[in-house]
Amino acid sequence: MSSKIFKNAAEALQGITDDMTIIFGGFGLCGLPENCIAEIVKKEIKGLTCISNNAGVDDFGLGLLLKKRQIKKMIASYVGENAEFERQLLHGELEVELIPQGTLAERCRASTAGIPAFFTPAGYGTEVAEGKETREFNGKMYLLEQRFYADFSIVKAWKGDTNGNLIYRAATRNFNLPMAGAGKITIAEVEELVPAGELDPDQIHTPGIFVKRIFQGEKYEKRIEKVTVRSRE
Amino acid sequence: MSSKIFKNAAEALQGITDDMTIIFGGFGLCGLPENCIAEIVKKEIKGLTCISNNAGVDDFGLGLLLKKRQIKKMIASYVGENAEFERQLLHGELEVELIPQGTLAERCRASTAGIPAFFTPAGYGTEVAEGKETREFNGKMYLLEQRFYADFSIVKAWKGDTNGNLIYRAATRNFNLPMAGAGKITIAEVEELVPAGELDPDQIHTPGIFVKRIFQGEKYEKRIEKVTVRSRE
Amino acid sequence: MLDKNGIAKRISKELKDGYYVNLGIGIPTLVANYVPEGIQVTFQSENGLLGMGPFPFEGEEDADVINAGKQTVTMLPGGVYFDSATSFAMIRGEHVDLTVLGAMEVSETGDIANWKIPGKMVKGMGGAMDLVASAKNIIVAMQHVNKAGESKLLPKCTLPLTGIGCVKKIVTELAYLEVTKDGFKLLERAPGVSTEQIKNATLGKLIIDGEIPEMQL
Amino acid sequence: MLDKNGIAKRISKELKDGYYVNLGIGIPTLVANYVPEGIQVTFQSENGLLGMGPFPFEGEEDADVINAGKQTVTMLPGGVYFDSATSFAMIRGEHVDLTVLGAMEVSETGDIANWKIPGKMVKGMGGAMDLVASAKNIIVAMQHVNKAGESKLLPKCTLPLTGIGCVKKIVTELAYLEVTKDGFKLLERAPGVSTEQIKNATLGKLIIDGEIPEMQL
Repeated sequence: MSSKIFKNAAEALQGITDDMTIIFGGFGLCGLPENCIAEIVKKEIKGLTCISNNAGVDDFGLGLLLKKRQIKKMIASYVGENAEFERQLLHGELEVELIPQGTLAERCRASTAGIPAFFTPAGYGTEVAEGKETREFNGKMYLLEQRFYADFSIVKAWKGDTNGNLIYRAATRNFNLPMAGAGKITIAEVEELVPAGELDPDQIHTPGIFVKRIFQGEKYEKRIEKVTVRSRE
Repeated sequence: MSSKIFKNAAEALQGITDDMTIIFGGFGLCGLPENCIAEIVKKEIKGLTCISNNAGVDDFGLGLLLKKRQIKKMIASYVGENAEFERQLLHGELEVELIPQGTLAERCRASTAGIPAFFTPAGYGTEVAEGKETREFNGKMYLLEQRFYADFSIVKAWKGDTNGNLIYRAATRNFNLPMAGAGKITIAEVEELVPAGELDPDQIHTPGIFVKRIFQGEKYEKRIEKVTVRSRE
Repeated sequence: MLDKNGIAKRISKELKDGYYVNLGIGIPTLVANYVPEGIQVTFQSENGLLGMGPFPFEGEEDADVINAGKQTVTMLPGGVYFDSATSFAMIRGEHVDLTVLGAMEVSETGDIANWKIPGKMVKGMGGAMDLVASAKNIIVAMQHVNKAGESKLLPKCTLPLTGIGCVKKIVTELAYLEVTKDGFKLLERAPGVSTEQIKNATLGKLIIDGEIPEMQL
Repeated sequence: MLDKNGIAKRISKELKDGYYVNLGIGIPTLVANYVPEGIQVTFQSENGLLGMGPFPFEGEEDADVINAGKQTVTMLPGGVYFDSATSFAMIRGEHVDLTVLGAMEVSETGDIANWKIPGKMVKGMGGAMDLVASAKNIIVAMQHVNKAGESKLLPKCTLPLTGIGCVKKIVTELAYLEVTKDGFKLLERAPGVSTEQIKNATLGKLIIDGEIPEMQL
């Protein structure tokens, strides 16, 4: 019987080669597919076009790929907090395409849903609209934005089952949900992999049909970018 | 303090008047806002444009509004199983616009999400595409479809909380989810209304921001359209 | 000649391990009864179910658990419920591997008509237009000729279209055919049916290339 | 003259019972500390939280619970998590009642520039372009003049735009202003600030209509 279950990141990433386009889930360092990123560093895959909301920090997230010069082009909405990114960009070693965050999320969702293009108001009247078709609907101006065509999507969930069904925890759902299904092949890494039937069918966030490969990550560091706390009085 | 909680359907439907456009959740007779439909019959609101996947059966669902001639125009994907519907249509007493089911779902979702228009392949080369803009993306042909502008959305959920958060049960999620937020005002009727904080924030299907009014339905008949069973051997 | 169950059985041989499948109303629904042993197939219903099981036992029917044909059904372990927009994201996004549906007419270029007969009450296309516009792999299950004895495999459809150039395979009571760029290619004859019978029942261009084997069911 | 907390406090008076509010990074975040008593306001964070609460107590921070500024936060009872596509459905669909954000420049026609300074490292617009293109009600919280002493309320923005014709109100350390079709309309003076001071600090068209009241905080 066919199976979606893979032993680890190394096996799940089979077929990812140089110069591919890969979509990565997560927001900041929250809900990152840590094990896949570490494995891509190890595999030394180069020339990648990465689609992700952020580019990580210097020593975590996609920052690890940047450090090893594995990324050719970064498509993101916000790339601050990363000195190496800035260095490569200013030296012309890295291409960058910045996209409004909602447009990025919707373009991923459109890729998953087979919608080739849609109109959105974000960026109208700004440089984001340059070269794009604009149109008025009901008295407001919009731009036409298109879906992505990526080779792989890599997402991270809290729990997954052997059918590929996923449940996210708290704010880790972020881009992982619209990105699950957005690439030709979607790989999900999960903190806990359970047998099909253990998850409540009403509580699954990503139906397994969107996920082609799944594995339980070896460990999760879950680094926090900005610890902000209040003191107990 | 402002409150989204209403006592019953009669109060929650305040402001619905003749000739409005109303979106109704449900698929067939599954997940129907039964109490609101009954109340609209009682209020004798007329000239309605109804957007719903189906038109009910003769004596349940939107069929109840049809019987009282309260519907001027029906926008749906499938309107079989309803003799009164057929009669009114053949006698020119009812306008009907038939839309592919996925296009209907996506137009509702677009209305909720502030997307004025999107391209979809459904109906290309058929009469559904007549008068619509078509365009090729990546070697395939698509049509441009637009969002709705409706006065009210009326949806039904299993549980809701006082913040308007909703959880659907089983296959009742159907059109209720993309329709929640699609009208100017969304009314949700629920089988059980609980205080805010009782629902797990990871398990809510419709965030309360999409729901302006909520009430606990008096009773639910939950009629089954086609009982199909197997015998125990 | 095949009966309805025979048609479903022949189609079931096209199921592959790991497939996600959407079955239309009528003969297509019967395909679920013939999933070959040793493979796992997951059935999608466009009203929001993945992992649909058989009808419930008497007395266990649940109004909240129906399929796209509005029949009470059950869910298998590992199944999942979702909303209609997500459901058609699966369909439109080509995540469903195979769609099986009925038809009133199919043209030799793969056009399909199955939703409307002019002059008759129109019930609506439901999810059919999305399914045929999106599926990578569409098999039509239907009778070869209509009640008036006229071929349903035509050079061009005469009824309003559901979709164009989309049908890949057809299984009828007489034959298993593939839609190619040159027309209907006869792949298999139903048990006891001659090539001649199929030729007589097919109005669209029929390609008969060498000896045509009889179906093995 | 107002300090950062004073600006936040003035903005908080614009909150209405039942509002869903998105607060940008910086001064806007402080608005959450001054919600008037007796009203309920729900804070949205565009990475997928509705019903955001204060920072966690020391030792209770959770890597899975952050806001759009990547800070650890908490959720209030009745809150809900969701994905980024749904989050921007809320924003784009105009379900969020009020957006408060910072700016580098605002023009007298309501254009805003707050994401890019040519020649400097560009960090990206994040969710700002979606927020300003979609919100019904946008209040900008910023200093009236930049570090070089130049007015940030201009006839026309000089920096790359984030959105056009979208800013409704502005609160600075000097004043509370409304963007009207005729220009910046001075509504209130900050405590101890004269109309003359505001006039001198505003390069765009300033409308002073009668006696301008001093803010009540």
